Order: sequence, then C-alpha cells, then structure tokens
Amino acid sequence: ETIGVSMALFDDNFLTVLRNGMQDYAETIDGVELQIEDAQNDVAKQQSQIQNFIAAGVDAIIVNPVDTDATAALSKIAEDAGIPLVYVNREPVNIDTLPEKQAFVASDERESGTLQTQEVCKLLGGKGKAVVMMGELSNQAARMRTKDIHDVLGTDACKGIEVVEEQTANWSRTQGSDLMTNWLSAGIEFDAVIANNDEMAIGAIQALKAAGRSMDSVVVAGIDATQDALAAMAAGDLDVTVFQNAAGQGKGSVDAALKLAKGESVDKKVYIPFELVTKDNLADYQAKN
Amino acid sequence: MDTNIAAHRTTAPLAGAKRRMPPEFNIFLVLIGIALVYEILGWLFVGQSFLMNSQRLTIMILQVSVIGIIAVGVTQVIITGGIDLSSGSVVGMTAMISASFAQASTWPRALYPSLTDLPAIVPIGIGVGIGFVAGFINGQLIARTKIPPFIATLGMMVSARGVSKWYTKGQPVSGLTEEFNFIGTGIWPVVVFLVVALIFHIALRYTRYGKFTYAIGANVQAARVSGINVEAHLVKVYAIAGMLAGLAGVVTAARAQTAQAGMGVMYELDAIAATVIGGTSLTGGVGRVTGTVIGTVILGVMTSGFTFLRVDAYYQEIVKGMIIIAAVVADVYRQKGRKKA
Amino acid sequence: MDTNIAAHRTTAPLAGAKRRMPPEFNIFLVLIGIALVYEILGWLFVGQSFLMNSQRLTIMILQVSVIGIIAVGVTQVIITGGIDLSSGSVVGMTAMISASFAQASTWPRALYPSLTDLPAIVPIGIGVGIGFVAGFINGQLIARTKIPPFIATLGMMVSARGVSKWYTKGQPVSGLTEEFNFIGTGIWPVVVFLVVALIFHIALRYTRYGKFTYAIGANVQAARVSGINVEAHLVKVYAIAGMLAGLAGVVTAARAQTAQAGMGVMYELDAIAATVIGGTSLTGGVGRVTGTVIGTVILGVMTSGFTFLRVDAYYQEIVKGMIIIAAVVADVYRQKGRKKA
Amino acid sequence: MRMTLSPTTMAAVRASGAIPNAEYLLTAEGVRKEFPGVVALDDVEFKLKRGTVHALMGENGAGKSTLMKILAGIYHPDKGSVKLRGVDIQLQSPLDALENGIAMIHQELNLMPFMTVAENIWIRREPKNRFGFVDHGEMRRMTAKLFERLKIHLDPDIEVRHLSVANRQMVEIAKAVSYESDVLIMDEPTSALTDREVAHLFEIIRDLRSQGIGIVYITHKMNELFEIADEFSVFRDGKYIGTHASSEVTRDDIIRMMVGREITQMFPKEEVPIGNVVLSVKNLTLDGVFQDVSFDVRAGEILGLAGLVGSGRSNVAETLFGVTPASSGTISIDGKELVIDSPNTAIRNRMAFLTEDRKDTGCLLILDILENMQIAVLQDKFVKGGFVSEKEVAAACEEMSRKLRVKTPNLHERIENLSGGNQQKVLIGRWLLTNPRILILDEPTRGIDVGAKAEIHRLVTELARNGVAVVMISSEMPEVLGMSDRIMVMHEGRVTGFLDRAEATQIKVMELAAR
Ligand SMILES: Nc1ncnc2c1ncn2[C@@H]1O[C@H](COP(=O)(O)OP(=O)(O)OP(=O)(O)O)[C@@H](O)[C@H]1O
Ligand SMILES: Nc1ncnc2c1ncn2[C@@H]1O[C@H](COP(=O)(O)OP(=O)(O)OP(=O)(O)O)[C@@H](O)[C@H]1O
Ligand SMILES: [Mg+2]
Ligand SMILES: [Mg+2]
Repeated sequence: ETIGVSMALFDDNFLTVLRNGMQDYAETIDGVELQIEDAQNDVAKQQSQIQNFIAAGVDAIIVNPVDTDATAALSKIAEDAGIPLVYVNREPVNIDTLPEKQAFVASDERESGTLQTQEVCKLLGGKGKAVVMMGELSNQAARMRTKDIHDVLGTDACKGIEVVEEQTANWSRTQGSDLMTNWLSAGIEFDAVIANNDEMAIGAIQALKAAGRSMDSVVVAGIDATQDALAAMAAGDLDVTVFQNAAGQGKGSVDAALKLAKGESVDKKVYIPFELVTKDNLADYQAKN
Repeated sequence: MDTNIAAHRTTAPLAGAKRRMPPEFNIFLVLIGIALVYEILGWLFVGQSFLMNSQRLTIMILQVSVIGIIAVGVTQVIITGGIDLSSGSVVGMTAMISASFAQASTWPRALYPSLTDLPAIVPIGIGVGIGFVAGFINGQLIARTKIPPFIATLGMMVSARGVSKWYTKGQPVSGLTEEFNFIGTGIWPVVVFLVVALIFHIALRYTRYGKFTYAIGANVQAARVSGINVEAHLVKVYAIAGMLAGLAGVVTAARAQTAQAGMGVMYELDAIAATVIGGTSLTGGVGRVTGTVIGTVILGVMTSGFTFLRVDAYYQEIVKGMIIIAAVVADVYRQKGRKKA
Repeated sequence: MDTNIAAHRTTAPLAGAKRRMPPEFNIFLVLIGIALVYEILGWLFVGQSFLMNSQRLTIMILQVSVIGIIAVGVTQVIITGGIDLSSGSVVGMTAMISASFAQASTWPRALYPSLTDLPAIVPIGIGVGIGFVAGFINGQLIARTKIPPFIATLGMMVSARGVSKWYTKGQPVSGLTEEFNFIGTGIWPVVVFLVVALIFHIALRYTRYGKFTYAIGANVQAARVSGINVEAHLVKVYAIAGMLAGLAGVVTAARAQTAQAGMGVMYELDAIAATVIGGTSLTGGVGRVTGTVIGTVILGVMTSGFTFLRVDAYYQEIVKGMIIIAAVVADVYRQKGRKKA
Repeated sequence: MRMTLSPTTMAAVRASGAIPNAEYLLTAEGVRKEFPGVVALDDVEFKLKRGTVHALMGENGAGKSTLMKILAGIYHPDKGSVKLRGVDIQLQSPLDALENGIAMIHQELNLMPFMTVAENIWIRREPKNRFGFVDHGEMRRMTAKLFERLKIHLDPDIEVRHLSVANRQMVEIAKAVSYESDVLIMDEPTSALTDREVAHLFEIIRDLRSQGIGIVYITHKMNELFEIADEFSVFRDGKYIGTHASSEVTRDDIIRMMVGREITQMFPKEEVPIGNVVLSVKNLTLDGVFQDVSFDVRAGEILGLAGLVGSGRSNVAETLFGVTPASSGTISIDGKELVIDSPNTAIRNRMAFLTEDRKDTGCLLILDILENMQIAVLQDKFVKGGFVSEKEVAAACEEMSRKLRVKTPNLHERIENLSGGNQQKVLIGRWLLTNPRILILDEPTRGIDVGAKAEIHRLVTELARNGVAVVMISSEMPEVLGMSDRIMVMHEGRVTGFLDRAEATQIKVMELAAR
C-alpha cells in the first residue's frame, strides 16, 4: 500500500520525531510505502497535496493539519474520492462529524499546557510571578498551550501566580534568548518562565545564565521533552517539560491508515497520553526520543 | 541586467520586420518540456501517464490559481519597474477579514456576532476592498515619498501580516457560509484566475492603462515628458495589484473554508517567480499576462510532478530551486538565440 | 591661448573642496530620533530610562548582529545593483552543516560519529566555506547566464533551504563543543559583526575592489568598457556575500548552541531592510557599510523598545512595518532638503 | 483652450496696443534657476515670435536646456515669469505645457525602447475604438500619415529598440510635430544626425515655420544657425547676453558673444612626424555587422573614420576594443598579433576608447567626477596591494581636469550634474590618464560647444605629436577633413576607400560613403 502523508511543517523538532516514527514503523512492514510532503504551514498547500495524492492514487492519507479549522474541507475531498484519511497530532474541528473511513490519532493537546503549568504551580508553591513565552501567534498549539496556562493559573490553588509578561518568541531558541535578555534589561522580576516549547525555554536559560542569574532561583518550563531539553534538565537548568509520545502517534496513525485502507474499522479517536517529565523521572525518557 | 553593449542592437533589416513569434512561446516550450519529462519518467518509474489524468490536470492548475491571481497583479507592478512584496501578507489579511464577515450563524466563535449569514457578496467585497486599500497605500507611498517599491511593500508585508495576527489575536475564523465557500470549491478558483488573467491581458494590451504601464516601466522620464501623470498611474497599478491579492485572499479562505493568520506566507515570492519565469523583466517595460499564466502553470506542474514521481520531500525544494533557475536560463538563452537568428 | 573661459566661474579650488556631511548622517539622526522617542515614552509610561541600561544597550546590538553580518554582504551586492534573497537560507544551511562538524563526543546523535570534538576552526571553516560556495554559485549564475539576481538568488534560497532540511532529515544538531559555542556567547557576535563591518567599510572605500563595485552598480556597460571584468567581479561580490552569510550561520548555531533547518528564515529581508534603511540604493551605485550598521542597529533598537514599552505582541509587527517605511521616508526627505539647501 | 489668431487679427491686436508684447508668442523674463551649488540661470530673458526659428546659443552648461525645461514644465523657475501669448502661465507639469501648446524634443533621447514607433508617438493620445479600446489599426494609419508628411521612412510597428540613434531622433521629431503645438522646442536635434537627415529636418522646420509656429532651436553647429535660424539669443554662464537677427552677424561675432574671446583656429592640425605602424587590422569581421575591415594606423597619425549613420564605424571600434569580439580577422599591435576579447585586454595593451554614447556606455552617472575619471586607470596604476592611493589619484585627476578645463565647483560633484560638454571632457580625461598608445575616439565632440571642441581638437593633436596613434570616428565632415591624416570611409559594414589628407574633400568622402 502507498500512504500519502502531509505534514504541517518539516522544520519542527517535535513533528520531525513524529514523522520519523511513521517512517521507521512503515519500514518494518512489507509493501507499505510512505510519500511524505511538507505543507510548510500553508493550509492551501496542504489541501493541494491531498488532491495531488488522490490524483496519484494513494491507498490512504495521513494528515497533520496546518489549521485544525480547515479540516472540514479536507475531509470532504477525501470522502468524495473514497480514500481513507487519518488526522494525526492536531485535533480536527470536525472531530465529532468525521465521515466514514476517517479517524484521529493524537495526544490530547489540552493536557500539555495544563500538566506543565500545574507542575510550575506546584514548584512555586502557588504564588509568585511568571513570564510566558508564546510560540508563533498564528499557530494553534501556541494559542492552546497559552490558554491552558491561564486556565490553570485561574484555579484556586494557583491564583497566587501572576503573569507579568507575555510575548512571542516564535518557537525559536535565539528569539527566546533575546526576549529574555530584553526582559532582564527592562528589570522585569519573575520566579518562573513558562514557555510554549522547549526551544524557547532553552533560549531563556541561555540568557538567564549569561546574565548571571542562578538557575536555582527560577523555575523554567517547556514542552516536548526534546533531547536538548532533557540534557538541560539533567544539567539542572530546566525544571519541567512534557513528553508527548510523537513516535507513538506516528505509529498509531500508520496503523489506523492501513486498517482503513483494508476496509477494517478503527476507533474515531485514538489518544496517546502526555507525560510530565521532571528530574525525578528524567531517566525514563532520556532513552526514548 | 543587460550587460552587453551590443545586446540592444539588432542588425536585422529594419523595415520589413514584423512581430515574430510572441515572446511567451519560448516559455511555453519550457512548460511542454517539463511536462514531457514527467510523462516519460512517469512511464518509466511509476507505470502510469502523468498527463492523461483529468484529476491531475485540474489540481495542477487549481493548486496555483491563488498564486496566479496574485501574479497577474504582480505582473503589472513589475512591468512598471516596481515590485510587490506585500501580496502574500495581504492574502493573509484579507482572508482573515473577509472570512470574519462570512461566518454562518451556526458557528459559535463569530467575530461580529450580529453580522452572521451575510450574503457572500459582502465579505467578498470587503476582502477585495481591503486588498485595494493596502495596494493603494503602497502606491501612494511609492508615488509620493519616492521610497523604493521594495521598501514600501516590505513595510506593508510586515504590517499586513501583523494585522492578520492582531485581528483575531491569532484565532482562526471558521464556519463560513456555504455561499461564500462556493467560490473556493471545485474548479471555481481556476475560473476566477483565468477570468482575471483574461481581463488584465486585454487591459494591458488594448487600453491606455496598459500603454501607460509599459511606458513607465520602459522609461519613466519619457513617460513623464509625454504628459503621463506617473504618480497617479502608479497608484492605480499598485491598488489593482492589492485588489487582486485581496481577491486571492478571499479565494484562499473559501477554498480552505477557514482563515488563519499564517495564510499566504511566501506567496509573493511564488508569484514573482511565476511572473519572471513567464518572461516579465524585473527591469520593467517588458512582460505579458499570458506569459505569467504559463509561468504559474509551470509551478503547478512541477509540484504535481513531484508527488506523482514520489520525489522525496527533502529533495523537492532543492530541485524546485533549480527548476526555477533553469526555466529562466532556458528563456534567456532562447531569447538570445532568437535575436541572433 | 588665454584662459578666459573659466574666468566667470570658479573652476579653481578643486583640491580644497571637502566632502560635505556624510550621507549616513541623516539616518543616524533617524536612529537618534527613534531612541529618544523610546526614552521619552519610557519615562512617561514605564518610569525608567531606555538608554541608561548597559544590558539593554548590549542586547539591542546583540540580537541583530547576525542580521548585521549578513547585511554587510548584502550591502555590497546591492551596490552592484543586484540583490541576494538567499542569505537567510544560507544561514540555515551553514548552521546545520557546520554544527554537524562541531558536535562533542559526549552527545549521542552525532551525524558523523567519528568526527566529534574537532577543533572549532574546522566547523567554522566549513560553515564559512559552504557559504562561500553558495555565493559563488549565485555569482556564476548571474554573471554567466545573465539571469536576474532576483531569480538566481531566489532559486538558491529555495534550494539551500531544501539542503538544510535534507541534511539531517529535519533533525536538529545539538551538543556542540564549548569551543565552537564560544563564538556565539556574550558579546562575541557583536564583535564579529563590527569587525566584519570595519573590514568591508575599508574595502569598499579604499580598495580597487570597492571602486569596481560602485562602478558596476552605477553603469555596468561603462564599467565594462573601462576595463573592469564585470563577470569576475560580480562572482567575487556574491561569493563574499555568501561567505558572510555562512559566517552568520556559524554564529547563529553557536549562539543557539544547536542548529535547526528553520534557522534564518526571512533574515534576508531584515538584512535588505537594514541595508536600505542605511541609505544604500536598490538601483545600485550608492551605499555605505556605516549606513548599514546604523540601519541594523535601528532594527535592534526597535525590537528592544517594543519589549521595553510592553507593546502588545499583536501590534509589534504592524508598528515594525511602519517604522521601516518611516525611516526610509525620513531619509529620503532629509536628502531632498539637503539638496535644496 | 488654445487661442489661434490669424496673422491679420494679430496685427490688428498688436496695433491696438491692447495686449502688451502681443507680437511675442512666448516670453520669459527675469528667470532664475538654481541647482545645488550651481546657478544655472540668472535673470535671463527670452522672447519667441510667431513663425520664426529662434536659435539659442551658448557654451556647454550655459543654461540653454535648463530654460527650455522650464518652458516645457519640467522644472519650476525659482524666480521670473513666463508668458504665453501675453498671458502669464505657471506650468506645473509636462502635461500642462503640452496642453498649452508647447512641445519639446529633449537633448537626451526620451523613448520607450520596448514599445513600437507608433506607440511611442501617440502615447497618452492613442486613438480609441467605440468600446474604449486602443485602436491599433487607426494608430498605424495616423503614424503612416504623419510619416508621409514628414517624409520619414520607418515601419510604425517596429520596436524602438531596434532603431539606430538617427532613426530614434527622427521618431522624436515626428512625435513632437504630432502634438501640433504652437511652440516647438528642439534641443540639439541634429547631434546624432548626418547631413542628409539634417537637410530633411530643415525642410520640416521651414514647413512648420510657414504655418506660424514658433520654433526654438538649440545647436552647437554654427553653419546650421545661418541656414535655418531667423534670430538667435546667446547665453553665457547662465546669463542672458543678447538677441540678434542671424543675418546681421558673422560667425566670429557669435563665438565672441558665446565664449567672450576669439577662437582663432578650429582645427589646429599640426604636421607631426609619423612613426611606425602601431595598430594593424586585417580582415576584421563581425558576422552580419561588418566584413573584411583592414587598415593600419601609425604612431602620430590620426585616422579618420567617415561614413553615413549605421555604416558600422562604431561597431568596428567596439570590436577593436574587445567589447564585441570579432568573429574572424586579426588585430596586431606593434606587429604582434593579439586576441582582444575584452576591454580589459585592450586596456592592458594600452588602448583607450571613448564611446559614442556618453549616457549608456560612458558616465557612471551617480558617481562623482573623481570616481569617473579614475576608474580606467586603476587597472594598473595607483593601486598598491589592492588599496587605492587616494591622494595621488586625486592629484592626477585634478591636474587632468584643469588641463581639460572641466567646469565644476569641485571634483566631488556628481557627473550627472555637469553639462554634456563637461561630461565629455571628464570621459576624455578618464582615457588620457591611462596614457594610451592607441586612442579610439567615437564622435568625440558630439554635443560639444565650439570652445570645448577646439580644446579637444588641440588635445588630440598634442597626443598625436607625442606619438599616440589615433582612430577618430566623426559624422561631422569639417572635423574629419580638418583633423585626419588619412580618412577611411565605410559603407554598410565595408571599407569603401581611403583618402589622404591632401586629396580629401567633402565630395570625395560622400561619394565613397554613399556607394
Ligand atoms: N539637475 C541638475 N542638478 C544640478 N545641476 C544641474 C542640473 N541640470 C543642470 N545643471 C547645471 O546647470 C547648468 C546649466 O545646464 P544646462 O543643461 O542647462 O546647460 P546647456 O546650456 O544645455 O549645456 P549643453 O550645451 O552642454 O547641453 C550646468 O552648470 C549644469 O551643470
Ligand atoms: N543604438 C543603436 N541601436 C540599434 N542599432 C544600432 C544602434 N547604433 C547603430 N545601430 C545599428 O548598427 C549598425 C552599425 O551601426 P554603427 O553604430 O556601428 O554605425 P556608425 O557608422 O557608427 O553610425 P553612427 O554614426 O550612428 O554611430 C547599423 O545597422 C545601425 O543601424
Ligand atoms: Mg543642453
Ligand atoms: Mg557610431
């Protein structure tokens, strides 16, 4: 079987792990071939890729949606062509009305920011000041995770924590570092850095260290549990990150696609849980990603 | 950049010289060449025809029709000797804004709760209108302050992208009315593209608007002493380019049935590439919409061909860059050959 | 023969005539103006000084030093009347490749397992070298095939981005040696930037290389007839621009202590903006490195100022676009004023 | 909008005294125009009568073009008034001027190279069909009619970039005439034309004059003045010197008015000892352009190249200098055969080449005089380890510009702000600095005033005396005859003959050129 895969974006660490997860898994199965395309964060490009897949006659399609609101159109195209479609990692807006032969495999995005922030709240003892580094503003995950942060900090247990600054660093390590330096030079005071991903958190750590701030005095939290993040955690710089089983999602989506292609039925939603990573369970993850 | 003194000279007999083969014929050959290469490789490696597949023929153009709509406007700008870097961002901005007026009442997150279920013409008009305004501002900046078009439109590029992010604070706008989405379904985007191309093909060749556009690009000093109001005309040209980018934004939103702030990123470069591949000269004064249409289709054929031949995504960009260069090089060489002949 | 001809006009004092105010003085005033606005707003709204803060002064330049390094190369390209769109992608590519040679043996995912813990000069050399090659290819394409620089470097932009994705299939490259990272720590990037700027300031003003660069931009045909080997010189200029983009890639990787395929996206536009804000004309023949340095600093001041004044992230881009335009407009107007005076 | 009065009505109006100055079609008084660092015009006046050809004379940089640009709505005067038919006008734009019946042929060609002849002529006034679209057929017919009237033989559908300079000039003339304006300004329309076209142009001018149009005619060619002008005004250094009827004065009077001194000898040709053959060309061919060109030039010799426009002289020069390398044939210098494949090689062999088109292949317009002068010499002098010895270069350029009497406040002035003649001097300076042994000059005095022309001739003679071999292309017959030791005549890419100085006459040259 040939499966067409449209990834939202290639230059993203997490999605790269997911992609590799699919690829590695597909290689273990005979006669399965993946054609992976990069939608470069462009909704229209993604839609075109799916149409190109259909024209090329693939047996199933896996989509990592650029925009989860744009999935209705995608579902329709695949349905009309009678080709199975599996969404992976990002929850489609039409999740409850998915047509026949379509499914969704992911972790529940609502968990990531929540797990992260709850741990920060715990580490701060429920009060203090936090700065938030957001991802690319037009990006769904950035908004979701930021919303989670505010939701958690709105709960009674964590009400004592105040967000003093909230800016975007576009998922990037250098921009995270520059933003942190700009904050420090503005004399902003805080006890925690909550970043939408690990890269920005690492950038913040670099800037904090360069400014001579002791890493014990500040809680830094990221998401993704990338290799670099785990190394930073081992070094005692990063305090919190959240593991999302990317490879697991990749494998799950390929499985679902193959089943649908063979005419078998699968669950509409397959969830692979997020896992909180801290110093205590660090060792379990160092081998994983 | 013409670096050859003798290059502007042809020694050909002057009197009888009629217009020969239209210049876009060269690039048409390049298109045919690329398609044939895919066809042959298709039979060799995939065991099926590249071209004999109506679905593929449609998607080839469908996937670039938004680029094409922009490129028609960009062609005019480039003919005047300018450039428009803002079109991709204007697509994003107008997609967001027009979509926000196109939301159906069934949808919870409407930006203007009271303004749902408007007839499609309203959001379409708003999208096109806002594109027009953005282009108008570009034009005014360029004509009045004399800053280079590259900078004026770069500023607009950054600002318009900012507007689309600010507009809903990054939230996508979904739940658009069926009526609005219609313009983006099936082959309608292709139809819009071709109609726009036809209109501006005629406008450039058979109206004063077109003559002024070429004149300004060929020799702005000459245009001015001939009594052309260069400033006013430039404003028109950029406003039209903006308007078409606005239309492209509407089509993009309708096609995706949603709008998000990141739409249209880098489209300006694809549109410029399509235009230049199509034979429009970045130094101004030369170019045609027909060439731009062919250039646009080349981009589409290339993309479909990659998927068709299962080219590894990692190589696609590398190869795409090379094909862009090769297409322009081929054109340059054929032009030279023709000149000598 | 008597010399009455000159009697009416003062032809004489050729020697003593001093150059007037250097042209980048205007843009320096713009920089001062922006800084003062921030200073005043700072006292009004934030209750602290914008400028009296050494940390902020450092980060202002630090955060744009990579852009600055690129912009120095871009300045030369633009003076010849060309453009380089590939620099951002070359940054990404060279960051990836040089980092892959800079991995420490302690790190598990080294791309070349046998080549770990190399002395820093090796990956740095490789990064700079690959940038040079990319620029060299740009130059050759432009000089030999006569395709417009916009297209040649657009092709390179797309291709080089493809290479950086393909190189490690999108995996980031981390665990770089301390020695390599050194060049990106503290104010070292600023030092690299300023040294590069100084070298090319001198090269452009006091060497034959510089004179030829300006001459080609002013009139390529006249330059050729004056004996300049235009093709060879253009290759040099683009190769140097590529080399500097390579250096910028190395610094980027060292600063981030990692390399990823998406590094440097859109840097080319920031670099071009810095260059043009600094008074270099896109039509060629005019420009100076000092202006570019000031233009770069303006971008940095702007960014720091946004954070300082806590401008909402959603407005920042909108305002940034406007400031770019305003800076260039201010410069254009001051130049005009000066002419009249 | 336009008020056309019959001559009798005009006479009546004038007699009644109702409109002061009514006998003048166009008057300018007290006009002042400053550019940064230069007063281009200072309190000048200019009065143009209906149905006359009024020549405007003056050295390069005297301000002629500047005044005309004011009358054509391109510049706005700092001071002074312009009256059209006795009514004050303030022209805001070229369009304004055109609508007021003032058309101008500019000194620099102002055509759109990628558009057809017809499109160039009728731009902004294209005929439309009933749907509002441009009617190309009608436009072609209108062009053909215009060309018939003006006796121009050009295809209206050819793109202007394919035309020779002379033909482009004819298109400009046709375009200006097509406006049917009352005032027609011609700024050096003949600088690119040969005698045949000039004669033709004069026919057109006489015809227009008889229709009552006022024509302003700028030229540096004295003989044209006496042939076509009724009156002339002289400017010097931005000041108005006077107006006279051209029948009242002699050539020397005018020159004195223009330059403020006598110019005794126009072609100061000296007999100098002729040395060995320096440059020897055999069977030089550039396919489709010129064939089998062979000649020798000796040290101290000036070889003139004559021919009609488009005879291929410039192409031969470009090939000699490696700009467009030859397809076959040989070039030898001092008896040694060389392959000259680029200007760089040519310069290394101590050749120099002043091109015919200042703007396109000469000036680095936006750079200053200093940079313009030094660019060629930097190939092998004044450079140490890549660094340019600024002081030495500046000193050398300064001396050169003093020698050539370049009129400028200082050497840091942009060359684009100089008058055409002064630009030419700077370019000559560029090549003299390289101390060449072989000097190729293509139309060295095109657009140059009498004073500067004599200066350049003197310089060329001096170079020849110092043993430089000179090849000089010129379309100005007196110049070729006056300056050359030998004349080579070309026709349609072939050499049709050589004439020695002693035997050369205008008629003999023309015979060979037209063959
Ligand atoms: N745009 C300009 N900026 C600065 N100086 C200028 C400009 N145009 C003309 N000048 C100066 O004004 C003076 C008059 O120039 P103008 O072109 O009117 O001379 P001209 O009489 O037409 O000379 P020529 O016979 O060489 O054409 C010259 O000194 C020239 O350098
Ligand atoms: N600027 C030009 N653009 C196009 N064709 C040209 C141009 N100049 C010359 N030609 C053409 O090139 C051929 C040779 O011209 P060339 O310039 O060598 O002749 P020339 O005798 O020097 O004439 P001129 O007096 O015009 O310089 C002719 O066919 C002519 O029509
Ligand atoms: Mg003049
Ligand atoms: Mg000639």
